[in-house]
Amino acid sequence: MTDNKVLSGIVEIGRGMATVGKHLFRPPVTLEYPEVMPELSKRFHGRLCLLTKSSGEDLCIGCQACARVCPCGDLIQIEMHRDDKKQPVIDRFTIDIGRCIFCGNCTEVCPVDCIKMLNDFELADYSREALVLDKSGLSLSGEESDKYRKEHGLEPHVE
Amino acid sequence: MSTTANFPTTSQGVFLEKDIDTNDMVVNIGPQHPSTHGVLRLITTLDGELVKEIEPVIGYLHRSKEKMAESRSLFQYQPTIDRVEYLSSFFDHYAFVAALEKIADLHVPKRVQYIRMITMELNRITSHLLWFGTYLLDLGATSPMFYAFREREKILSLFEDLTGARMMYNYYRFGGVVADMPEGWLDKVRAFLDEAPKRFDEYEAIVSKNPIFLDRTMGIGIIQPEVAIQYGVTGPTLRASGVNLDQRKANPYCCYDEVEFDVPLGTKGDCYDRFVVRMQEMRESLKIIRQAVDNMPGGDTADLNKRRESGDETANDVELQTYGKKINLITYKPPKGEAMVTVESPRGFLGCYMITDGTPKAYRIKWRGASFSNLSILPELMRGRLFPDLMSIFGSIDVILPEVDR
Amino acid sequence: MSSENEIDKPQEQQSETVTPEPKAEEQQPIEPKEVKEPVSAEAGEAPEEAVAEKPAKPARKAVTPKASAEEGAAAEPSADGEAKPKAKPAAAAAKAAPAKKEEVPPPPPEPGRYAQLLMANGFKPVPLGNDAGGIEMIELNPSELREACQFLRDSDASRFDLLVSIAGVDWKTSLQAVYHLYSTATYQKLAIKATAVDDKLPSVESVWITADWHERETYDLFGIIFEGHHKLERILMPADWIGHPMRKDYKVEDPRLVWNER
Amino acid sequence: MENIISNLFKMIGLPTEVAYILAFFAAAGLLFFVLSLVGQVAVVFMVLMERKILAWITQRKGPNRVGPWGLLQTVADGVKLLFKEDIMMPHQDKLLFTLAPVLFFAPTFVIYALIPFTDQLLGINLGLGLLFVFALSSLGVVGMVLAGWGSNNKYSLLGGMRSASQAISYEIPLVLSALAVALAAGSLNIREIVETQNAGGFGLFSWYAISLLPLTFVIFWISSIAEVNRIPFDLPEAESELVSGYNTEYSGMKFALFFLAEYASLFGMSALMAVLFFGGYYSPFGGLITQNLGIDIPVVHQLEMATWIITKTYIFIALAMLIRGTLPRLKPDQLMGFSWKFLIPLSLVNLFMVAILKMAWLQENIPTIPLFGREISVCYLGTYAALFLLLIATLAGFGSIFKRKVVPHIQLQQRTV
Repeated sequence: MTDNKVLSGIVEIGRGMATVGKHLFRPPVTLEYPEVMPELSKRFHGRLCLLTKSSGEDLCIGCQACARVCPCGDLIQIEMHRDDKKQPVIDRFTIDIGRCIFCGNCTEVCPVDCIKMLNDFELADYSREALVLDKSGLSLSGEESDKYRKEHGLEPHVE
Repeated sequence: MSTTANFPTTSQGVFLEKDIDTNDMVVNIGPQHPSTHGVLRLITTLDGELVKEIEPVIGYLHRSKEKMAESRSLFQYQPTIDRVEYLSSFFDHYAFVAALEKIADLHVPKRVQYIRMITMELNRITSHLLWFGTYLLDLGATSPMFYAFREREKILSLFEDLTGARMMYNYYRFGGVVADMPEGWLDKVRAFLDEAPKRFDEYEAIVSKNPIFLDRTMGIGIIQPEVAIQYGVTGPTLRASGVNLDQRKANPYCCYDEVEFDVPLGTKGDCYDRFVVRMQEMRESLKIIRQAVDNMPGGDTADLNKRRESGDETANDVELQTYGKKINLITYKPPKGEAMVTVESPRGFLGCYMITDGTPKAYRIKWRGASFSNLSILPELMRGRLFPDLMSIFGSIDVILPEVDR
Repeated sequence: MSSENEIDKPQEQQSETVTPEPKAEEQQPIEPKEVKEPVSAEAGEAPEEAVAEKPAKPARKAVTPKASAEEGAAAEPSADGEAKPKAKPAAAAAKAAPAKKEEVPPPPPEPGRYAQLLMANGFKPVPLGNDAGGIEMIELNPSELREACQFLRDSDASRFDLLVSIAGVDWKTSLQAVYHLYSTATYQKLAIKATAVDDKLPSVESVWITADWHERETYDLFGIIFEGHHKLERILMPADWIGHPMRKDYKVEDPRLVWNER
Repeated sequence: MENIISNLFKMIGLPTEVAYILAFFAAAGLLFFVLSLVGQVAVVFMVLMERKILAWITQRKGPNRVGPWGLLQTVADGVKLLFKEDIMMPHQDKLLFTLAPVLFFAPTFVIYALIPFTDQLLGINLGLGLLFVFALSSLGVVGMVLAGWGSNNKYSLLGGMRSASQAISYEIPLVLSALAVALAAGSLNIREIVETQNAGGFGLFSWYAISLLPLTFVIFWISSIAEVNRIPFDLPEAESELVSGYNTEYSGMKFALFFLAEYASLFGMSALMAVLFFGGYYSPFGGLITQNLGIDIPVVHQLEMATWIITKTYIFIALAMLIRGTLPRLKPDQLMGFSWKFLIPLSLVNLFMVAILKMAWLQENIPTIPLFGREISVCYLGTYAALFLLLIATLAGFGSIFKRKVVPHIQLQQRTV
């Protein structure tokens, strides 16, 4: 009787339905997203940001390294000049988040650990122009930068 | 339950003798269709419910990955290869990175190899889980997909902790990985290893002996081993036909020669064998991961860091190094050379053929997608089958379209 | 983009990050397209019958396999099929010449296992040493490609029953197809190279069915015409596409698709 | 009822004839209102219930945004469908394309009129009610075929043709098993069938699902799932093969009609199962609980009856939803084979056995033995036991016909290279 296809079929269908029915009593695993935010890891590849010095000044030295490793072409645009003390001054730093693929290449090559990724993933906006972030939109404040460095185990910035 | 006795069952395709002459109907399945798993177009000639001829038309997802390599430096190109086969992109990366490591003769630390092995096997499980869910969805069962995705999400969370991304990892580097495992990551992997077999049992309880499922898969889409090899079919699809070909055993790469595992083989080569082989492979992958986790050189990260901080010399033996930090990735110029690396991806031989000419760019990168060859056997299998068998057969050879079109 | 180039870059980076534009020319010592040097210049040193007979009429000049083989190194296995040797001594490639001269021409590689096997059975393979991964490479004359493949598939000593891939390579002077073979019986690998004559190669579809799609892809992207293929059509690109995109001289017409080099 | 109304009208002073005519229209209007309300509310609730159950068995939450616990989700969806553009392509057959949803929708809702929700709340009490129900339920297929043809779409055509062949195959076992019920009850009147089940006096044990061979019910159940095109028999709209089958081309309100009608027919079939096999509006303990308790208020009785039948119906609906979450879909050839090679012979055998059972019931002067507190005929028990053995043997016989090795031989090999 065990190899009877009809009977074993009935048993197996019953077993399958019991297994599925068991899940009726298990708690849901999904999150109600806008109210409950998912827990993201520290390494999460989210929106790009620029860390600053503790004093809030620009950390970026305008070396173009991030721009050059970006797989998306001219996504990162940096314009800089040097002041009279030969210190770099960033005139313009824009990132087109709408075209970013969040690969993390730029964060890896940054010699001063300036460009980093946040856990922010809610980037939708109403226009493409709004997704082009400039330096003020990208830069974190000094305290936020210190906090970020502390959380992610980076060396605290020293002048 | 009935059998398909009324209809030709050989894969060679024998047609019924018809009394009434009816017109054939040509149906364009796809490019957008629920069960083509991407954008594939199948020009199907139907006689009633009987498929007379089927012709795959590919290229709707062609993103010219090979052409992109000509304009980007190797490091710049690397994030984009995640998209070659996005369900198991660690394998893409491994093929790419290993080819370059061979050309440049870079030394890869053992700990890195073990991390790569764990991630690749986890990725194999995610890929097979997704296949399991969508295959059952193709056959009409809805809930197994959600169960499979539940476990897949757990692995993706592990990947997120490790790499920062859930699908497009960009984690391997020439001679290393981006960063060592975060603290406590291996414990999370162990927790998953303990839980996963129970879940796999549940999946099998739902489907693997269900009479409807058996009727739809057993004896359907039989691939003879010789035919499979002729068509270049590789991976679980080939092993289900009984060909003992697993590159992890045959040509061990990474550290696969240091772990013990079995290669599940099918006997008949029908859809059901392919199902069982994949389900078994997931369990074998768990076995590999467990061994790799237990024998991780240098131990867990926390220990490693602690030992390094305390000045322990042996901690340096582990030599976890990320070349990403050591060599200048921006202008890294590999020596001239060429290498072909094929890895055993969840779908078969995923190959990267790289020719470098001493510039930061590769002179030529050729991607060999396993699905590309696996898909080419579909017309052979579908000739003379029923229309709904298309979902059984097409699903069981586990084609993913981005890998076909690259 | 143009604004980017005007930015003055920081000093510390300037030294090692040369702009890729000039570098490309410097490092790819490949003979410019418009070189009109006939093949005969090369035929002297590497008389390969089938190739030398044909004057280079079509877009691509036929190039002898030997030429690349001789300079392709055994000690430096990677240098096999590089475009460099085609740098015709006198006429062109002036830039590339000085760099090349310093290199000692390495001895031709020893024939490997499968090259010997083929030689013993009356074929004329040109051994190219091993690639970086240790896979033996052989250059075969197109005229005997199909027979040699058939032999490699059927011979008990080789049994290369799985065609892994066909990779087209554009060496700017010639088109090459690289066949990667695999044996499901012995788990050995082999790479066969064949240089297209007049953009043409024989089809190996009769040897491996899977070559059907692979050859269509190579035809689609490189324009290598596989003679004897039952249906040589485009497979990845749209059917009405003009040109073969993977060729090095392919120009992208749409300005939106042009990659901005940094 | 009639007396009340006529008395009422006599009191007012109208002639009885006018009273009857007015009463007829009033009752018809009321009935229509109640039916459509019950139907719509039931369907709206069922859609939500289906989505919730499918969500719970997959460890999700289900719709929970519109209204409390997502109760208004279906209303929102319906409103969306109402306001959606009704797309019609020039190559479609306009008449058939428009007619199809109506033809599919109307009969399924008319079935509601034949379901006795209580012994009073019954739209039409037809003598041939059961026959009429099956006539209506098979009419819906015409709508599907027309939709498949009128859409001028190849997927739709395949879906429509599949639905036709499926309906032909599965109506036979459906009707044959219902015929067994009619044979046992000795009537085609649906209310009478319910009353007959209750008249047995054994409560649960006199329900036809148990007192008649349970096989009858199983055949009816399987066939009814096929009749309402639900997984595993949802071939006409198999979304992985035929995109959406016969309703691929439909949008807006026309699609909503198909959508509603599918759920309405599921409700109708489930209610029919409760009526034919599970004692309809009576409790599982024989009669009504309130009646047994001595509460003699008609309204309470009516409410209890409605509660019982609705509960039973929704249990079957929930089961159908659980099946939908579990089982894969059959192939057309398996579907046909299952019906023609398995179900139809089985239902014929079943009909024959029920006939024997009926004869055993009709025997008189047979010794009885006490069981469950009742006196049960030995003949009845003996026949029942014999038939059960016969059933097992039949199943085993069918099993050997379709026997195939289930356990695959997958060998695990350790490679030695």
